[in-house]
Amino acid sequence: MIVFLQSLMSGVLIGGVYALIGIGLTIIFGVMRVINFAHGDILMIGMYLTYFLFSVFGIDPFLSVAICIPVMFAFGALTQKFFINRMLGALPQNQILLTIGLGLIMSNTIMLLFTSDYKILTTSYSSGSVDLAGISVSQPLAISFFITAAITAALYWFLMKTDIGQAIRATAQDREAAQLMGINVRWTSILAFGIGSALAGTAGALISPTYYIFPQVGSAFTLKAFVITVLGGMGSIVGATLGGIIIGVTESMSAVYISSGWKEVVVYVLFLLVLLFKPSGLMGTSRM
Amino acid sequence: MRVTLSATARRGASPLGLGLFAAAVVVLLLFPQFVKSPYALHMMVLFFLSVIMGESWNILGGYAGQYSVGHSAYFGVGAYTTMILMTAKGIPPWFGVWVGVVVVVGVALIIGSICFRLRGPYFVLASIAVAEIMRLSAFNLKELTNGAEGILAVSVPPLTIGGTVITDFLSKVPFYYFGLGLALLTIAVTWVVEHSKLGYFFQAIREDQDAAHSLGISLTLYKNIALVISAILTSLAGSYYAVYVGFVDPNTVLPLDLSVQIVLISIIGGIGTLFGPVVGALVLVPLSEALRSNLITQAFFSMGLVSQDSKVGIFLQENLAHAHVLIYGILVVIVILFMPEGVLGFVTRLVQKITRRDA
Amino acid sequence: PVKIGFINSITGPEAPIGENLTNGVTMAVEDLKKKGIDVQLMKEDDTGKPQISMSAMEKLAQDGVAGVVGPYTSACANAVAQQAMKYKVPQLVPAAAKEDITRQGFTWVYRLNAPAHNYAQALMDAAFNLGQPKSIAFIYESTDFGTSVSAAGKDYAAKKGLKIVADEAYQKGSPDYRSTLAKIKAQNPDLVFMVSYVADAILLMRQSREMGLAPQAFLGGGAGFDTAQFESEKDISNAVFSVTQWTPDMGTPGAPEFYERYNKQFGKKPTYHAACAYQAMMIMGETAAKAGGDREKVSQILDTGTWTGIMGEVKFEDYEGFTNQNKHMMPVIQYQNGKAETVFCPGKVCKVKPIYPFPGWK
Amino acid sequence: MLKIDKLNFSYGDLKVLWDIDLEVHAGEIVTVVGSNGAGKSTTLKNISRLVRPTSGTLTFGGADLTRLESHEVVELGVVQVPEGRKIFPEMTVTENLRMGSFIKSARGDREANIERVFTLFPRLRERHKQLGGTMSGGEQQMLAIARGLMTNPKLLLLDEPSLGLAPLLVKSIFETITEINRQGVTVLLVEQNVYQSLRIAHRAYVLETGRVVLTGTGEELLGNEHVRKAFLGM
Amino acid sequence: MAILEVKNVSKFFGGLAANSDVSFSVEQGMIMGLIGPNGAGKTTLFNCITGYYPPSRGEVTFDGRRMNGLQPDKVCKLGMARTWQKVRPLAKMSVLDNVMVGALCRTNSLKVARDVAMEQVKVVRLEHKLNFLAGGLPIGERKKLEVARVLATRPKLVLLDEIMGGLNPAESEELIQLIFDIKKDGITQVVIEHDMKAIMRISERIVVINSGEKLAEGTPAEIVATPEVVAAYLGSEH
Ligand SMILES: Nc1ncnc2c1ncn2[C@@H]1O[C@H](COP(=O)(O)OP(=O)(O)OP(=O)(O)O)[C@@H](O)[C@H]1O
Ligand SMILES: Nc1ncnc2c1ncn2[C@@H]1O[C@H](COP(=O)(O)OP(=O)(O)OP(=O)(O)O)[C@@H](O)[C@H]1O
Ligand SMILES: [Mg+2]
Ligand SMILES: [Mg+2]
Repeated sequence: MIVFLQSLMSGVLIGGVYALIGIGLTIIFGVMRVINFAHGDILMIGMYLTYFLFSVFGIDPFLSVAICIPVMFAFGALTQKFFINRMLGALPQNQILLTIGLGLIMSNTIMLLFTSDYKILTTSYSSGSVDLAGISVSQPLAISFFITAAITAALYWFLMKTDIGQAIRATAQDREAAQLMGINVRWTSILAFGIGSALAGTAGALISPTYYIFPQVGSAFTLKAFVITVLGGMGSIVGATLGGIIIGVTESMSAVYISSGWKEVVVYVLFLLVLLFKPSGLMGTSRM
Repeated sequence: MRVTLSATARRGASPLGLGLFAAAVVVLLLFPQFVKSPYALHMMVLFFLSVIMGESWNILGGYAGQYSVGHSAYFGVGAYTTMILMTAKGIPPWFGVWVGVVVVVGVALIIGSICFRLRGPYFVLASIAVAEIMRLSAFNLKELTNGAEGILAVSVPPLTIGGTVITDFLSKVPFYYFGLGLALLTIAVTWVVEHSKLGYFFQAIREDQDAAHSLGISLTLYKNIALVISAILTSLAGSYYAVYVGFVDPNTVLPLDLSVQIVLISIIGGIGTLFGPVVGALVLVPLSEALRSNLITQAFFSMGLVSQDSKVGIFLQENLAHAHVLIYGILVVIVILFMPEGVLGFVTRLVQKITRRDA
Repeated sequence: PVKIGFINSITGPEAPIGENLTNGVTMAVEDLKKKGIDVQLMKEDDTGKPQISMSAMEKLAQDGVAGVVGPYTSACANAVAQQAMKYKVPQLVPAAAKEDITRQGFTWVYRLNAPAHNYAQALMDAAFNLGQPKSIAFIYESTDFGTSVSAAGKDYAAKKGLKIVADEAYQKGSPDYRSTLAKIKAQNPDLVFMVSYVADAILLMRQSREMGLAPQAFLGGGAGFDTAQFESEKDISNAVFSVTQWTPDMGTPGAPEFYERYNKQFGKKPTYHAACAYQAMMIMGETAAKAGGDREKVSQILDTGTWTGIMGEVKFEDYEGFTNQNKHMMPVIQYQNGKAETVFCPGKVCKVKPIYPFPGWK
Repeated sequence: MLKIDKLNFSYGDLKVLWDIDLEVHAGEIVTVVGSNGAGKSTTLKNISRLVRPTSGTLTFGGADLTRLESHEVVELGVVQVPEGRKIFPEMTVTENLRMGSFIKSARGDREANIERVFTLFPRLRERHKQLGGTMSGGEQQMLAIARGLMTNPKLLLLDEPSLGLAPLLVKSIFETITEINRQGVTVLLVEQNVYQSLRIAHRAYVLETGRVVLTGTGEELLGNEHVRKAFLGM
Repeated sequence: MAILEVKNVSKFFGGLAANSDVSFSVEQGMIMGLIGPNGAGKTTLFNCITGYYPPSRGEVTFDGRRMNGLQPDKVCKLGMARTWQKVRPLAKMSVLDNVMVGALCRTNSLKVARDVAMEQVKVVRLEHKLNFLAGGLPIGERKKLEVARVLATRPKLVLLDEIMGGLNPAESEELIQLIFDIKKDGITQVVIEHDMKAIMRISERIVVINSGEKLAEGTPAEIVATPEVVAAYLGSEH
């Protein structure tokens, strides 16, 4: 029983971080219809930024979220402005490839700057935990979980209730029509990619006290982000949140009840099953 | 940068193109007679491998418009089947390959039945997921695949017909001709597809599934045909790779990276065209080798631009070795941004422009 | 100058480890120069892919190198080994652990480091030396290294009558091992045997601490458990054992000096990969110089010679089915107060006494 | 108000507009008729800056349109209801309408405008929660026009607004156009319903294979022999 | 003999009945008009008949065969083809290739298909655009392309969904002639059109639907005389 509850708890907490990665991707996909293969690499840059701030200025990783959000927003916005905006309306396979190329550039530039060494960011609470009726709750993950929840709620409000949020959605659905409504689609795209990147970067910041950092770390998260967004329904924030937590729990449950080796297989099988029975993902119809 | 639709369409290769192709084939057939360097032959083998992979993906991705980013699955199945049969059962690869083909057809049909219910980006991601399942399973199914430790082939049994040894696979030349043969086979298959009903149906599916469906095209049937053709050819590439390298493990024959590589060849060259993937391979294989082996710096040295011991020389030597993937990435981005129709499309357009100006 | 090839994972997923080898080789080239041996190093990146490492080897063979050091990964080292045979180029493998590499009768292929099965044996012998463990749990990454080391461990455990209560292979790079550890904790094993690269090693121990997993001993199968980063994680490394190919205090000539110099030059402590690569390049450089760059002669010298250096005495022998394998004995270390102390040195008595059993988490 | 001077345009290598001259004065309804592929929609796309002309000048109330982005043109008050509706498929009817009043100058009147278009097209009120993409062809056309009206346009560009509408609605669409024109909105109308559109037009242009071949008042063109033969099939 | 029979077909989207209990039959060789206000459910009915939507209730028989559950490609093979209200050209294929795709439904030979396609392209008068990419055609020509493509599948019955939308009266006239030509070949047609003049001229019978239900059926003359139809659809002018 303890083992069950323990793995449920770990699954939910790590799922929170996954959700944040997924939401970032879902917004980028939602607006640009671009499958962003560089998403994990953006997350990686967020990690290095956090690491840099921590090791040079001693800024706590959770506080550095406040710096990470604007910096990564700017990074994403610039990437969008200089590269992806030139590609809008191009063939989908070209967009995929462009993001792959950008991802290569990001990870290899970081490698040149920071070498390919693993970086470990150790804080006083990196392996801190709270005992909750025999279940240990990781302190840093619990904090991340709450930050994630807050960001998600704010974003949901922004996209559903504000005009700009709606304009972002409109751009996603028909660029030309959006232009005809007086929406500056270049700007909304920049905004969307910026937000998506800020979220990925934030996820990187949140995960760095408990994880490790190296230039190629992104690819694993890119895949995970894909699974999460599709599972939840592309373009759906609620879906991505749900998707993240489901993946987190599935992973930890199958590690316990099947085996660590198969846990990711279970995740992918689950993913395919959901797609087969509900091709638009869990929250595919409820938009955003 | 919208693709303009104003151009009039042209079908089939021009006589000039066909002439060039025939000449290239003749040169390639004679190549090993003149070039003995194993390094050069090795590069040719990698080139053929890329052509085979690119052409086979092109049938599904380029013609039928199903952007699979999970082709490593078929590559891996071919590679593993051949290797397992060769090492565990002593079955020589030229039989194993066909078993691989049978297995891969089965696998492709299963994958098809799952993924083809999905469209667009969902299909892309499902194809990735399936390939990842295969890769992770290869880690876990230790009895069959030997898990992460992989399968090592100590030697390739010689190819004999009726007792006479045709080749013993000790040099690279037999591999060269096998590669060339397979590459020509994939090009031929693509040509046949392009010039048959299949080609029309595939393209119709690519352009608009619903419209195609209403014109009497069974989506399931024809998508699966495209997939099966593509998967078979990809598995041949996998078998070829496995026999050539003599080693397979999940991360070398089933990674996402490989799937991406396969897609890259077609797109860089020019998707949905007969020779696009050939051009893609022609660009990518030498380029990545030149970057990897730091040919640029070496060229600087030999031209006397920079001295080898100078600060700049040392800097270049040190850093370019680390930066080659970065440069590769930058080049990919440049190609995509400035040649959205691939190198082949770009060149064709350029040639058109020049000839028009002359006329 | 003599031309020597060096194939390594400079980019790609193995690059973090590859970098240590590059550093070791850089130092070796400097030291060779001091000895009056001018090495023209031909550095080739294999990006961790066998077919690319083959490209590198083709190029080196064509460029007329006297010998090749590398590649780092087992898959690449093995692909290259076949070519070394074909082209008769001496290949000295510095740090790849896959047993097969030197078990195929490849007379042109030499290996400096001890292969996979030695890791498990050295480590478990240490545990038996110190207590009477009854059960053991294995948790390892599913890589060639992880599986082969723990497979040897499982064989040895069976031989010694240890009960295997868990056998968990994981895909490296997962951020969360808590549930696996919770499962292991529920089994209450006496020994926990882990094989991971650096980052996962730290993660596993951090999360073990979180979960309160406390066996009689944590046994780390080299790699990640023998790194400066792990060492610096004082809170979680304490009393953890690890096996390694090399330590600065294992009593080999020049080891402490190497440690100091490397530390100064690269701003971090050397791993055994660095030491292995250094030693391999030293051997290859000296041999190639002596042989005047002639491959045949290089191979002859490697067959018969002995070298003594930071890796102890090196000799390439044929034994137990191995060909040209250095019978390297591996030391066992234990982290005590944030410092890696050698607690079992092959053939010697060590200064520092091991802590056993695991004193529990603070 | 709108002045197009020597506009030339090509899609890639295919030239489709040749020296188009066209003027719309404040308060007018101007109709452009022309056979299939004459370049009517392309002209409107040029005005809305969805495509860039090869040469020529376009000005609106003194502002040089060629210097502006699409959305800036809308902010000036030049709003297009495009051919093929282009509604937002995954937004509800109401959300689609809200997007119509995205620009600052229209936001204040949002609620009033929604009420107005709901009265104009009661079907939209009935279906205000339905997703745009699932509406029928004609319903989408209504939504597109309604959304255009939400913008408080000064100059409304309508590209075949009666396309796919049932006869009753076609009639009321033309009435609506006249009505909003009377309320002060200038209209540039592209129509295949030549008879109706010429009847309500103050002035009209005839486009053939990318060139203006005829211009005059609506009445004049209705009586023109060529127009009657080529477009009215009489 | 009725070639197409629609019996009590209903289609629900959530709570909305896009079609409810619609029945009618079409005789071999005739032209049947299908009219009704926007959103009445005409296109939905086409979708139900051709297999795009499974009808929620009711059944469709074509040529004596029950069509329920058949996929659109089967339906086409059996000889029933439809055009799309929102045209769907195969954008990056030439006009000729577009039509050839249709022709390949009945033959495996490219040569035969090309001949059939050429013939149909001429029928709709697109021969001057033969090698143009379909994606660049203006709306009217796209509609013609739809028709040519459908005819190339050698159907017994075609369902034409607003092929005259976006055409001026003179151009519509061409298509009207085309429809008469098609009739001459013995092909049955069901035509949705909002252009009343056209529909009155071409249809032998007309079915009117309104809010998903069949409102009336009869000859054009009967239909214009039905007060409900006038009220719901035509307006007093007609
Ligand atoms: N995206 C495009 N790419 C290439 N050519 C195009 C494109 N759009 C339109 N054309 C061409 O431009 C010409 C003018 O088209 P346009 O759509 O402006 O005509 P139109 O007068 O609006 O016709 P319709 O009455 O059918 O709407 C046509 O010959 C068409 O083939
Ligand atoms: N997928 C769907 N989900 C929900 N409602 C739908 C869907 N498809 C159609 N409808 C609704 O069903 C009704 C019938 O639509 P249909 O497209 O059949 O109309 P139509 O008669 O073809 O109209 P028009 O003449 O405007 O094309 C419409 O009110 C439409 O909004
Ligand atoms: Mg138009
Ligand atoms: Mg309709």
